[in-house]
Amino acid sequence: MTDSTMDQTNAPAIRRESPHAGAAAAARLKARRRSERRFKAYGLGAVLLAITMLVVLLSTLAGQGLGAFTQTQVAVEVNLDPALLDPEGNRDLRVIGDANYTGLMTNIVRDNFGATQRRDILKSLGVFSRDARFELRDFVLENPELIGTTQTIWLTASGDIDMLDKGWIDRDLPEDQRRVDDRVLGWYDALDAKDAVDRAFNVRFFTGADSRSPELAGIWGATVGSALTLFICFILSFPIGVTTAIYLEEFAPKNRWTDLIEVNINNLAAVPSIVFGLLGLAVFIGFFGMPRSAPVVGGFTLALMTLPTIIIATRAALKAVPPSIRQAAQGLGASPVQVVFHHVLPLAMPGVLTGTILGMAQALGETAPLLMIGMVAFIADTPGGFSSPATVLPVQIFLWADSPERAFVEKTAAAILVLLSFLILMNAIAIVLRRRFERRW
Amino acid sequence: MNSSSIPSGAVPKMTARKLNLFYGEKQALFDVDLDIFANSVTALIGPSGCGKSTFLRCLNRMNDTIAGVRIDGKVKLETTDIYDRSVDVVQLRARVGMVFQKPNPFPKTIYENVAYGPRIHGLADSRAELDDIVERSLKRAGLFEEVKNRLQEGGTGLSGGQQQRLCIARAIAVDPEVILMDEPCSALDPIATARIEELIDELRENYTIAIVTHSMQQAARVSQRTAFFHLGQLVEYGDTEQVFTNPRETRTQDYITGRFG
Amino acid sequence: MNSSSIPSGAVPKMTARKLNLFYGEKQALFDVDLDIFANSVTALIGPSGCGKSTFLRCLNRMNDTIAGVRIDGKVKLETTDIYDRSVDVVQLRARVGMVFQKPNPFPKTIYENVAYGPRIHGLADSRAELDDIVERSLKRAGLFEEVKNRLQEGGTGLSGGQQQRLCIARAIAVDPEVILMDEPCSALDPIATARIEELIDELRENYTIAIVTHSMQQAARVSQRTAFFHLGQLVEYGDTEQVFTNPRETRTQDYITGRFG
Amino acid sequence: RDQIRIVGSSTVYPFATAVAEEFGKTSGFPTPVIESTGSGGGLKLFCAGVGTQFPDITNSSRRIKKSEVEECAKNGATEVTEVKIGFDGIVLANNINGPTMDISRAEIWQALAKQVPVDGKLVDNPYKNWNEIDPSLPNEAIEVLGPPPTSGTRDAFVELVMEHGCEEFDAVKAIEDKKMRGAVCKSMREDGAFIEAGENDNLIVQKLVSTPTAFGIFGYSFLEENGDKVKAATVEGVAPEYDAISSGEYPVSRSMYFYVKNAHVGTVPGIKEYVTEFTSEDAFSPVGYLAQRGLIALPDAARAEVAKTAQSLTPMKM
Amino acid sequence: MTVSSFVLIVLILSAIAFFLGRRRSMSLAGGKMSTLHSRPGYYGWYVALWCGLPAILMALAWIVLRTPLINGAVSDVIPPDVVAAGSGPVNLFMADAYNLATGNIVSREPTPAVQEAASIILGLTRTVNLAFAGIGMALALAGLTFAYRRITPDFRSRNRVERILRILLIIASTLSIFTTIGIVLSVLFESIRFFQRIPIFDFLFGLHWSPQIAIRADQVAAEGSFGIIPLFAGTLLITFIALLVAIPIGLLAAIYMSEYAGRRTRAVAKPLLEILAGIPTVVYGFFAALTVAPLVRGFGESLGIDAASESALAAGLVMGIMIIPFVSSLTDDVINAVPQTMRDGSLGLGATTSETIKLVILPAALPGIAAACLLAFSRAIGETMIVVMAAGLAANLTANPFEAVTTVTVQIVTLLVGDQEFDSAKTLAAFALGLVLFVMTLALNVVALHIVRKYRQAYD
Ligand SMILES: Nc1ncnc2c1ncn2[C@@H]1O[C@H](COP(=O)(O)OP(=O)(O)OP(=O)(O)O)[C@@H](O)[C@H]1O
Ligand SMILES: Nc1ncnc2c1ncn2[C@@H]1O[C@H](COP(=O)(O)OP(=O)(O)OP(=O)(O)O)[C@@H](O)[C@H]1O
Ligand SMILES: [Mg+2]
Ligand SMILES: [Mg+2]
Ligand SMILES: O=P([O-])([O-])[O-]
Repeated sequence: MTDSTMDQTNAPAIRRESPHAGAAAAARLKARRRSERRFKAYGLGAVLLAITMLVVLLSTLAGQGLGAFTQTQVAVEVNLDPALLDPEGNRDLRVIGDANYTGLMTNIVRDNFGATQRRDILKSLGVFSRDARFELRDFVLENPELIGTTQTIWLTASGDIDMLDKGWIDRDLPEDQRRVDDRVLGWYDALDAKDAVDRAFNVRFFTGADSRSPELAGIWGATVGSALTLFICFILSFPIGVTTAIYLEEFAPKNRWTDLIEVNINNLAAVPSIVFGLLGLAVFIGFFGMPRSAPVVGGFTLALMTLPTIIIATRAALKAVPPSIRQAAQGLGASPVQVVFHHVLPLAMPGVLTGTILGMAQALGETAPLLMIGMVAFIADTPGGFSSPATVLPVQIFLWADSPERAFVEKTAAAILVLLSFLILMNAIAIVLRRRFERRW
Repeated sequence: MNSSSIPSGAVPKMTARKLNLFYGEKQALFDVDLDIFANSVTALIGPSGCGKSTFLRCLNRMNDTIAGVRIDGKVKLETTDIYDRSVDVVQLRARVGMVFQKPNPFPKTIYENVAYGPRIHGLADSRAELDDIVERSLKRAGLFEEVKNRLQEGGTGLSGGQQQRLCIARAIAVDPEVILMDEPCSALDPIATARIEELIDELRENYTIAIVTHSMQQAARVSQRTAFFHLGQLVEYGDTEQVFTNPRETRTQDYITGRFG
Repeated sequence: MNSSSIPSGAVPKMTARKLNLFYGEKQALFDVDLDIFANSVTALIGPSGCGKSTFLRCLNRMNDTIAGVRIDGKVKLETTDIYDRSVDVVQLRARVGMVFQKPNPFPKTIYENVAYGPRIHGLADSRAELDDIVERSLKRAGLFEEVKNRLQEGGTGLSGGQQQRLCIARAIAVDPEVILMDEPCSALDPIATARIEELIDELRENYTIAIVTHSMQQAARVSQRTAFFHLGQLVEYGDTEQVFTNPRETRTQDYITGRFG
Repeated sequence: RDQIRIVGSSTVYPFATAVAEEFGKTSGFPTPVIESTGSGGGLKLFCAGVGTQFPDITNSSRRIKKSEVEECAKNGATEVTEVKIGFDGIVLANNINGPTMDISRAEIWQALAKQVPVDGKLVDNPYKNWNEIDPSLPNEAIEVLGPPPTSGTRDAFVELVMEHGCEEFDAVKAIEDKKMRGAVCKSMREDGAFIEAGENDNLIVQKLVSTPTAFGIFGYSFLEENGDKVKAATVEGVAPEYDAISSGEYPVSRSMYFYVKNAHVGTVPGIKEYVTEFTSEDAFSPVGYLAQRGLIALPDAARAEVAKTAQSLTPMKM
Repeated sequence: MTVSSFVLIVLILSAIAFFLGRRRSMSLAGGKMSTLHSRPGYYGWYVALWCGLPAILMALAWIVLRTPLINGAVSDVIPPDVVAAGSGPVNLFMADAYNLATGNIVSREPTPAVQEAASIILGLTRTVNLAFAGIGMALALAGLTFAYRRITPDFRSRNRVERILRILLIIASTLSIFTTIGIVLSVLFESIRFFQRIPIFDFLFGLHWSPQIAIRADQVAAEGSFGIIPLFAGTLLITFIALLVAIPIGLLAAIYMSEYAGRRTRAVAKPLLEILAGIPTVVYGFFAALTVAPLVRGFGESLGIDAASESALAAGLVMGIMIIPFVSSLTDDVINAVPQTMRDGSLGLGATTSETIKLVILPAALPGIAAACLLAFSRAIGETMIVVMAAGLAANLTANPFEAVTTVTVQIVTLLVGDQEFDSAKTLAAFALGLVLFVMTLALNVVALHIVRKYRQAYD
């Protein structure tokens, strides 16, 4: 293409100019190399950008949510008054259990904070969690021999104190703009001064179920609910999705009918998830009489929603398997079913698993359809089975995010972190499997 | 085609009658009538693109798998019309095995490649028996020595010729009655070619073989009957001797005498 | 190898020195020293699996694309070490073209398959020029007549031999300085083979050619120099005449005289 | 089924759940399951029939409608007890650093209505800044984040503020056609000055933090909880404070209710006890735990009355 | 016996049947498996399927028929005055009878008729259950014996099993059809009711969406306030922005991961990106509303554009991030499945990696990529929370991404979960919106299918 003759010096035999050697070629090559670098940089940029987004989101969440893994506690002196706890003095655990611990709490705030007026008592009780009385009860039931003595006991602090201790409440604000007024602040400071305020790992958060009190609220109930729901969702959507895809891609005659099914499935993916909720309500609860708020129904409904994702991904993966591999197997007398299950499906497995990962991730994060079938609910007990009332992690997050109490902000973020850990755990198997199935040919 | 050239007494294992094949609009085979005789080797020769592979693939219905293919006419395996609706293509392909023109090993280990057929057809009752079949097949295809230490490595990591022999081993491991080979030696060196030709000769005693080849010498060496295709038509078919020494058609003559492969 | 056999006056276009190649643990080439001379055809022969393709792929760094390949030694194109970090493999591969052992047409039309190279290298300034390059390349590969009416159909719908010629056309359309051909005629009938051999002969005037072949006759017919590989080693390398008539090594002798392909 | 099932309003949800939790912890009955479905959705489920597959109680941030009572009766739920639990104040608030505002309902209507009278004629709302309505109002662009038309809060806001506010204008009163007048009173402007935000009040608070010039409409409990971030405008001179709302002095507040299906009492264990807990002084009085959650208690006399009818499960009449 | 314990027993029986069938075929073969037509496992499956399937079908019939059967029997004892009063009271009567029978809540003092009905129900339930269980068990055993006795060495059990399997596959794939029918049915009737009130023409071509006026029955439902054009415009705008983010980033990320990055990088990056799909949308909503929207507003103002604090751009951008993995992961898989020979062919001609990708690999992987993009598109259409929180609920008819818009899905959700009466035009509108959205996406999918078909390039 050009007339440069510079590298001809030691190659006299070459009579013809190569189009790849001249200056123009070099310029073109330079441009191509530049575009190559640019393209690669775009690719890297895309990956980094997406990961940056993830990191930003995660670090914001971590910044907000890690605090929820600890909980403020307050140490108070308790006079385990026998008159209140065990009036008859025979250490009958039933009597002790039924004693007036609210009264004991009142004694505590009187002794520790000097609160005597009814309003003051109420205010100062607000330093503690509403469950403090049960903590007292449990303490006494465990150590009945201590009745009559004065003990220092660590009690869970209320959400407000927790927020104050973690620095989420600005103490420099004027009193009327603060959640915690000067009196409570004074009590807190006094306690703090004698090292009676401490933060401990928040076991309740990981073992408890929902509560209206942020300091008591836990994520375990919703986690179990999610696990049960997704289990049902998976055992339905995975086999049905994969077999549907296999049928359509490998066996079905290619005609209008299968075109219709194909378009249909693609279209189902675009149906707003709440509509699946309507369907679930009508079919599973209305027609089949399954219970409301139950993981079975949630699982069934989410399975319908997840199916299109799995089917579409599986079909794409099946399509990508080269025909030569199918022919090789057919030529050996493998039946179509054997061709698919022995050769094509294993090669398509990465795509199948990707579809499953995406579909399950979507199912794990979904709230809207669950509203229709009663899973957006306050459920204070950890679900015991597939048909006991349950809620799921995203619903819990949704509900907490909508709560007025400030302390729920960090619980919400922490719950999201738990959900993401759940997601990673759930996907881990699929991801490992996918790597093992990946091969080039 | 001249049907009088069928040796008396010989039984046709497979017969094609008035076979027409279309890839969409394009016709690739025109009224092909051809008998493949049992216990003999039939060579299909002809210029590139004349329809040899297409014809071969008709014999075990591998063309079914290509979209847009339409077939007219009859093909029989012994007495059954293989395009009949009642025929089980799976069984047909187990009886009529195929080695493809482009080697296509499975992305599995070498061992699994060969063991696959016997496994699905239940030809081995034990692992030892299966090992035995694999080893024997690889040996017959002349590949065993080269790969005996790497049976558990991938079949796609073999050289071109090795892949080709692997595919031959894979096909014979199934023990089919008819073996269709589409240029089985194209990627092989003379020694490996000799090994495969020996194999073909050996197989002929019990099996029926059809082979596509571009080498006239090979056709002459291994086949008893030769079919010459041109532009989708079967131009001449007869005893190999006769076709090579005394072709009836000038087109055959021209093709063969232009030889130097 | 005997480097004294290099013809005086001829300039090596490509040189390999102490080339070792490993597929993971497995060594496939052992200390190969070989010069490929400009304006001549070098034939690489040897039994299947001996490393011919591997060596050929080293010459334009196509082995880079295989995971787990490790290369030791030097390969030079004229004076530049092609494994040097500063070398642009893209330019290298444009200058050193390749036809693969297994035909691998793109899933595009026949036209697009051939036009692909010229397009990316900007060899045509206009559509007409591109048409011209495509037509000329197809003609030189002896495929044009067969496909001239279906240039806009898919390249994967061709017969095996047609695909092989398509890949040859695709490679020469780029106008490389060195052309590496891995068994370019394996799927071709004698006539098409003759056409390709003619092409090789014709190309030799301006280009440098290395060809892998299993046909001794072909090697003898088209090449000026022949290299015999065995088990990853270059056993003998010299003028084709000499190698075929008077081989230095007994292994070469044995391989060549076992010939009948 | 051994636990109570409750559905209904998202506004009542925080209070009902607090009661449910206390009830579950102290009574020995299982903790009720409470769904947040919205008042309308809750009533729909509640009135669908009698039997374990239907809820026992529904919460509502408005009174049950006649049509809903009829639907209930049609499906067998003839006896329903109504329990009024307190008030919910609706506040108009902005960033704590933003301007302080005292505004009347008429002015709010002028700021937010789709059409307002100017010189006696109804025209598309021309006001861009608050102080164009009244010079005493801040010189800031009107930007109000409010609930969507599908929510109960919006319903209440329209009824308590908009409908009330518009009546002060002669041009509106002059409209003969009741429907037309209703439309004029209730239509919110759509030119971007009024922004329909979602039902998440926390989000509105957050948005006020990031946009100091904007105002937001939300429930009292969120104001109380976020006193360090937002402050409320006084409406007709009254600040939305506990006592003012409780006494009815603060004009923008609504009542909250729950409804009990009497047919279920005695079969589903604990309904009566739950109602008793809810209407105990410990819970819904001004010093009860619900007040701490932001509930504005009924006046003492009303509470006693409610507790009595509720605990005796006297069916409502309508 | 309950249905579930019945199913369990049948499953156990089938497992036994499997072993029986397999054993019989093996003993018939006498140690020489090649004399069998099919592998022994197929004989096992054959017997197991014959044993299990009829019984399972029976269980299905049981579930479906049980109630109608019992209801039919009870209908005789419903007092005529109840029947005369219409379907409501009849339902109530039946509900009471059932509740009484199961010891449940009853809406009133049970009348003798209800008591009688309850006793019928009690008795019948037992008989019906027994009958079904008995017949089912008999079927299972009969199937087992039948299949077992059919086994001969040349019995084509593989073909039989595969045929059954194929039928099962077909059934699985028709499930999507049933889901579709279910969805259409669940929105159709309410939609029809809606269209009886609001003319369909106004709905489809109205330029104004403002259901606020029609808040209650006693209020005016001003016509023209149910025009869906702004909703669809908003949907398209936001979806377009989201895809504008997700498709380039997703595609490029997939390309980078499969063609440039090392195996290790890829193994980390891909699952990381997939986390993006699992973050609950509330989180994205907060992120969009509190972080991105102010940025967008600031950016708009710096451009001199009057940007709203809620904008299509903020919602679209964040939604785009959410759906990146739908594009990236699926595309990565299909690109990875393109045979290496394709790459070699291109690289061997001196193409750069990027040229190879753009000219050879992407076209070859097109069907998969299209599927991935369609999935992303679908996901964007269906998303609610981000839009509610960041783009608002105001139905503006605008193409300006700095303005607030709303989407069809958002309106469906807010209308459905809002505080509505049962059959207000607003609630019904949600169903009509669902229906129209369904039809529209269907049309889009048909178009997409044809485009993909046209450009598909099959490799081999
Ligand atoms: N990707 C690979 N991974 C591992 N081993 C390989 C790979 N490719 C080739 N080999 C091995 O390297 C050796 C040389 O292979 P090569 O393809 O170079 O042989 P060849 O001389 O071209 O043979 P043929 O004539 O059969 O094509 C063979 O033993 C082969 O099995
Ligand atoms: N899938 C296909 N679609 C369309 N045309 C095809 C297809 N396969 C083959 N053909 C055409 O049919 C004709 C016969 O092809 P076939 O593969 O049978 O040739 P062949 O005789 O095997 O040639 P070769 O020796 O080159 O392999 C050729 O013209 C070819 O281009
Ligand atoms: Mg062929
Ligand atoms: Mg090779
Ligand atoms: O949920 P609400 O009905 O109270 O808005």
